Amino acid sequence: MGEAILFTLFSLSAVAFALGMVFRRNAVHCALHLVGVLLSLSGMFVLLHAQFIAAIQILVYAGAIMVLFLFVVMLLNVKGETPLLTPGAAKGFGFFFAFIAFVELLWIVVSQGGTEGEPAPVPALPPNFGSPAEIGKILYTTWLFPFEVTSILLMIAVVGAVVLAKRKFA
Amino acid sequence: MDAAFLIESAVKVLIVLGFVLLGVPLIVWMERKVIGHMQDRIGPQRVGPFGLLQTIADGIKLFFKEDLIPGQADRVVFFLAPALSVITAFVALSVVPFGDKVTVFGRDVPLHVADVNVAILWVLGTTSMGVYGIVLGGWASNSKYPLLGGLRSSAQMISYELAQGISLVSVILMTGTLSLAGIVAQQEHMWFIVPQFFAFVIFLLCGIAETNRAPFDLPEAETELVAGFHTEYSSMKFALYFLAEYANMMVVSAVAISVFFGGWRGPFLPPVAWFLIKLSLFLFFFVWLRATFPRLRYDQLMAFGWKVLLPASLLNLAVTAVVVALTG
Amino acid sequence: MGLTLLWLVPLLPLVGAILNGVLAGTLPRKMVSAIGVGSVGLSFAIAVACFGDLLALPPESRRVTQGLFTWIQSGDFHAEVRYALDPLGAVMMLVVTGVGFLIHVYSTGYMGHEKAYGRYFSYLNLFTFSMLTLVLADNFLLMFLGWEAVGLCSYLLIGFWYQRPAAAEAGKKAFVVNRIGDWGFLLGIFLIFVTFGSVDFATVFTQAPQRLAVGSAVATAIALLLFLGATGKSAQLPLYVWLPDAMEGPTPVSALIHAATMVTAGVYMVARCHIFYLLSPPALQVVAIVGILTALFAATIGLVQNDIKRVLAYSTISQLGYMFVGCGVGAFASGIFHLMTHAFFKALLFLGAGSVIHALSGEQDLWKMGGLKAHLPWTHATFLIATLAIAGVFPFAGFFSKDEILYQAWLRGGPLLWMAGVIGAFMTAFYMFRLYFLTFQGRSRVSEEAMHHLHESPKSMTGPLMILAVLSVIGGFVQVPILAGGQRLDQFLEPVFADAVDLAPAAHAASAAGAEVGLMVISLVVALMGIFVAYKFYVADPELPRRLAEQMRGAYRLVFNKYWVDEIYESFVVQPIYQGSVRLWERFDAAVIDGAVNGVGRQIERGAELLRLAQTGYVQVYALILTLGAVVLIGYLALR
Amino acid sequence: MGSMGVPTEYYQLVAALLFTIGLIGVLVRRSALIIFMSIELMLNAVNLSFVAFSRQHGQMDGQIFVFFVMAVAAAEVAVGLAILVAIFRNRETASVDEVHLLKG
Repeated sequence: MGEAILFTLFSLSAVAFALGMVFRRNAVHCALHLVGVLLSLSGMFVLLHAQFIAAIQILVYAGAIMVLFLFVVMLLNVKGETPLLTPGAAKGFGFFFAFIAFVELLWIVVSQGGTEGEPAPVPALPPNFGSPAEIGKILYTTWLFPFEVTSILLMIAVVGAVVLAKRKFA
Repeated sequence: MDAAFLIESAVKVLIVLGFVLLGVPLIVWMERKVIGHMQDRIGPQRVGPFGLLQTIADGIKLFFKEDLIPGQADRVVFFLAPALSVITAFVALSVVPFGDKVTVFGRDVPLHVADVNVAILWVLGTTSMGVYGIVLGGWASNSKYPLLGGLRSSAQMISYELAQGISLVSVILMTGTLSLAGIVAQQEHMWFIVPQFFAFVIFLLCGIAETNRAPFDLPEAETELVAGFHTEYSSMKFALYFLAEYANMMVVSAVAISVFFGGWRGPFLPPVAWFLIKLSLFLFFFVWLRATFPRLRYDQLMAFGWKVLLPASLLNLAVTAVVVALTG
Repeated sequence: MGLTLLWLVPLLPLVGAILNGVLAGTLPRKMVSAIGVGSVGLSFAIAVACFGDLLALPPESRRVTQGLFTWIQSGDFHAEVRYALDPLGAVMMLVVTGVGFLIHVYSTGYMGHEKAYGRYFSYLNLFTFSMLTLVLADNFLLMFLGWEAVGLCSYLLIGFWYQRPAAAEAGKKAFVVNRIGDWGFLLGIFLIFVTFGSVDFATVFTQAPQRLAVGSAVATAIALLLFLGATGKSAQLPLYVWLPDAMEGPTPVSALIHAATMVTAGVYMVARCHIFYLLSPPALQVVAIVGILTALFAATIGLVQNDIKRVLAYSTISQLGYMFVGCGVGAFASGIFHLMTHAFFKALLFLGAGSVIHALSGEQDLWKMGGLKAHLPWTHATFLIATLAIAGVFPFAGFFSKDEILYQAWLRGGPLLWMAGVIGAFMTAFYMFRLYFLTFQGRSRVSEEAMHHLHESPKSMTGPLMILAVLSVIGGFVQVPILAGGQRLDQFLEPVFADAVDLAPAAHAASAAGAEVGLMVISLVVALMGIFVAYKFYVADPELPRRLAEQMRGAYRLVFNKYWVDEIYESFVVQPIYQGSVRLWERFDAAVIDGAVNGVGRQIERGAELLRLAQTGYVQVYALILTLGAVVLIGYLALR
Repeated sequence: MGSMGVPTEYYQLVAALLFTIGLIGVLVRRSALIIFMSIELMLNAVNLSFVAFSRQHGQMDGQIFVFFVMAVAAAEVAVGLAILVAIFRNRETASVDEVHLLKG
C-alpha cells in the first residue's frame, strides 16, 4: 500500500510541477518547478528500486544542472515574455501535435501491456537491485565502452562551453 | 512499517531536531566568547552566567523584530529560500550516526535517523540542494547586492562540492560502502584520517567553503556586498539563515567525524559523548579559523578551488585507486 | 621459443618506423639511432633464434606458419596476414635483417650530419619491415603488399634529398618503371587466383603440378607475368633503366635496397614460384635468356662509366642477371646462393664506395680519385676483398656462387650459355678492378680542397665494412663441400625445391666432378685475366684506355651513352604516352567529365534554391516538423 | 514488494504525460530557456520510463541508460546554455522567434 500512496503523491506532484514549468511566466519559477519535477521523479526512482539513480538525479540534475539553469536565468535577467506563447498557427499546431502524440503514447502503453487488459505483474527483485555496487558492476563491464565515450563527450562539452563563453563578441 | 518503528523514528527525529535547535545558540555563544578571548576581549557576559543566555536573548529580539519584505521581491520565493536552507541542513544530518546501537524497551535502536545505503550521496545531494536556499534568497530580494552575493555563493558551493565529493570517493574506494554507518564500522582499528590525510584536508577546506565560513565567506563580504544574499532579510527569516549556517557547520563536522575520525568511536566514554566531544572540537576549529584568517579575494577563491583542490583531490583519488587495486 | 616470436621479426622494424616517423624532429639523434638500429638489431637476433629453431626441426617439416589475423574475407576470397618460415625464407630473412642491421649501423655514421635524420631511419625501418613481409609472406597478396611497400620505400629513399631535382626525378622514374613490372605481377596473381581459387602459397604450389600440365599455356602465362614483375623489381632488361638513376639516393640506401635486398626480390620471387617455371619450359628459357642478356649488356655499360656508384649499379644489374641465369636453368638454389653472397660483397662495395665518397666530401667521379690506398686503409682493404669476391677469385664468396651458376649453365643450358657467362665474368673482373685501380691505386687526382678534408671514416662505418668483408671471404663456404652432391646450402634449401628435381630440365652434359673442377679453373683464369688487363690499362699504361677509345670511337660512344636506351624510351614510350594523355585531358577530361560533374552540381544548386524556401529559420517550425515526423512514426508503430 | 507493487503501466502513463507536457513546452513557448527546460523534462520522462522497464524486466541496463542520458543532458546543458549566453550577449534576447538565422 505504501508504494501506491507514495506513487500517487509523487506522480501528482510531478505532473503539477511539470504543468507549472511549462506555463509559468517567470523563468526562475519555471526552473524551480522543474526542480520540483526532478525531485518527484527521484522519489519515484526510489520506489522503482533505483536508489543510486535517485541519488544521482538529485546530485547531478537538481544540484548541478538546474543550478546552472538558474544561473543563466539570473545572469540574463530575462523578464517575463510578452506574449508568453508563440503567436499564430504554430501554437495551435503545437498543441494539436502534442495531443496526438499523447494519444498515441497512451495507445501504446495500454495495448502493449499485460494480457487481457490486466497490467503485467511486477516481478520480485533481488535485494541489491539498483545499488551502487550493482550499477558499477555492469557499468564498468558491459557498458564500459559507452561509458568511456560519454566521458569524452563530456570533455568536449566542457571545452565547447568554455570556448563559447570566452569568445569576445563584436 | 510497524508502529514501534514509527515511534522510534519520530523520537529520533525530535532528538536531532532539538539538538540542533538547542546546539546552535550554544555554538553562537561559544563563537562570540572564543573570538572575544582571541581578540583580547571578554565577549558576552551580561545575560545569564558567562553570558550564556545572550544568544537566546538575540533570538527573542529577532523574533519580535518587524518582518520587512522588499517591495519588488518575489514573495513566495523570498519565503521559501531561508526555509530551504534550514531544511536541507536538517535532512543532511538525518543520516549521520551519532552513536552505537542502544537497546530501549528490548528494541535495538541504531542511533541515526535513517540508515540510507547511499548516505554519502544523500549528504552531497542535500548540500547541493542547499545552494538553492542561497541563490534564491539573493534573487528573490530583487536587489543588486543580494543577487551578486547569491550568485557568488552558489558558484563557490558548486565549485567546491566537486573536490569535496571526490575526496570522499577515495574513502569510499577503501571501504566499499556508501553508508556512513558502514564507514564508521570499518574504523574500529584505525581512523581514516591516517591513510586518507590528504582527502581529509581537502574535505575540510571544501567544507569550510561550502558553509561559506571565513576565510571563504565571500558571499557575505560586508565590505563589498553589504551582507550578501541575506542583505534584505530580517527578523525570523534572517534567524533561519543564521540557523542554517550553523547547522551546516554541524553537518560538515559530523560527516568529517564519521568519515575520518571514527565517528562515535572512542574509549571509556559512551559513544554519544565521544561524538559530541569531537563535534565541539571541530566547531571550535571553525571559530578559530574565523578569528585567524583574513578573507580571500574572489578570483583567488575560484582559482584555489579549481586549480588546486580539484586536481589534488583527483590525484589523491588516483593514488588511492592504485593502492586499493594493488592491495586488493 | 624463437619460432613463436617470428611475427616480431617484421613487426619490430615497423614499430621503429612508426616511432621515428611520428616523433621525427622531437627525438634527439641518439634516440633515433637507438630506435632505428635497435629495432633491426633485435629483429636480427630473433631471426637468428628462429633460424636455429628451424634447423632443429627435421628437414621435411621445416615449414612453420604463424597467422596473425584475417586480412580480407570476401566471398570465396580469403587472405590472411600470415607469416611462414621455410629454408628459402630463412635465408632471405637472415640476409635482410643481418645486412640490413649492418647498413643501419653504417648509416648512423654516414648520415650523422643529415638534417632529416629521423625521417631517414623511419624510411629505412619501414623498408626492412616491408622486405621482411615480402620474404616471409605466406600468400601472394601479402607478398604483393611487401612488394609494393618496398617499392614505396625505394621511391621515398631515392628521393630522400627531394630538394635535388635529379633525386626527385630518379625516384619518380623508379616508381613508374616498377609500376610496369608490378602490373605484370598483379596480373599474375589474378591469374593464379582465377586458376586455383586461392592465393595461399601452400595451396597454389601443391595444386599446380596436378592442375597444370607441363608446357600448358596457363603456366606459361603465369610464369611470364610474374617474371615481368621480377624484371621490374630486379632491374632486368628491359626494365632496368631505373636502377642506375636510383644512385641519387643516399649510399647506404643504394647498398641496402639497390644492391643487397630489394632488387633481389625478383630472384626470390622466381625461386619461390619455381614450380610455374618448371611447368613451363619456354618461360624458363625466357628467364635464362633475359638473365644472360642483362648480365652482358649491363657489364658492357659498366666498363666505361665514370661515376663510382653507377659502375656499381650496372654491376648489380649484371649480377642479378647471373642470378636469373641460375634460376633460368632450373638451379634455383644456385641463384639464391649467389643472391646471398652478392648481398654481402655488393653491400660491402657500396658501403666502401660510400666511405670513399664520404671521405672526399661527396665526390663520385672516378677520375677525381686515385691513390686513396694510403688515406683510407680500412676502406681500401675491405673494398679490395669485395672486389676480389665479385671478380670471382678463389676463395672469396663470389667465386663459389658464380662458378656454381656457370657450372649449372654448362650442365643444363649448354656451352653457349656458359660461354656468354664466362665473357660476362671476364668483364666483371675487368670493370671492377678498373674501379678499384682508379680509386685506390695510381696517382692521386683528388682536388686540393677534397684532399684537405680527406679522412678515414668513423668506426660506425668501418665496423660494418669489416664484418661484411669477413662475410665476403667466408660466405662461399656455406656451400662446402662445393662439388656436386654435397652442397650444404643446397641441402638446406632442398625441401623447398624438392619438387623441382623431377621437373628440372634435362642436363645437356653429365655432371662430373672433373668437369666441374675444370670449369672452375677456366673461370678463375678468366677472372685473373680480367684483373690483369685492368691492371695493364689503368696502372701500368694509363694512356692505353684513351687510345683504345679513340680507335673504336663508335663503339665507345654507344656503350658510354648506355646504348641510348633512356633516350629511346623517352621518344618511343614516354613522349607518346605523355602527348596522348595531354590530348585525353583536353578532349575528354575537361569537356566530358568536368562538364558532367559541373552540370550535376549546377542542377543541385538550382534544386537547392527551391528547397531552401522551406527553411524559415524559426527553430520551432523545425521542431514542429520534427514532431510531425515523430507522430507519424509512432502512429505507424502503434497501429502496426 | 512482489506483486503488490504499482504496475509498470502506471509509471509509463506518468512518463507519457510528462513527455507530452514537455513537448508542448518545446512547441509553444517562446523563451529559449523554457524550451530548453522542456527538453530536460522530456528527457526525464523517458528516464522514468527506462527505470520502470528496468524494474519490470529485472535488468539494470535501463538504469545505466538513465545514467547516460544524464551525462548527455549535462553536456547538452553546458553547451546549450553557453550558446544561449552568447546569443543573448549579441542580440539582447532569449526569444526563439527573434532569432531566425538558422537557414541556408
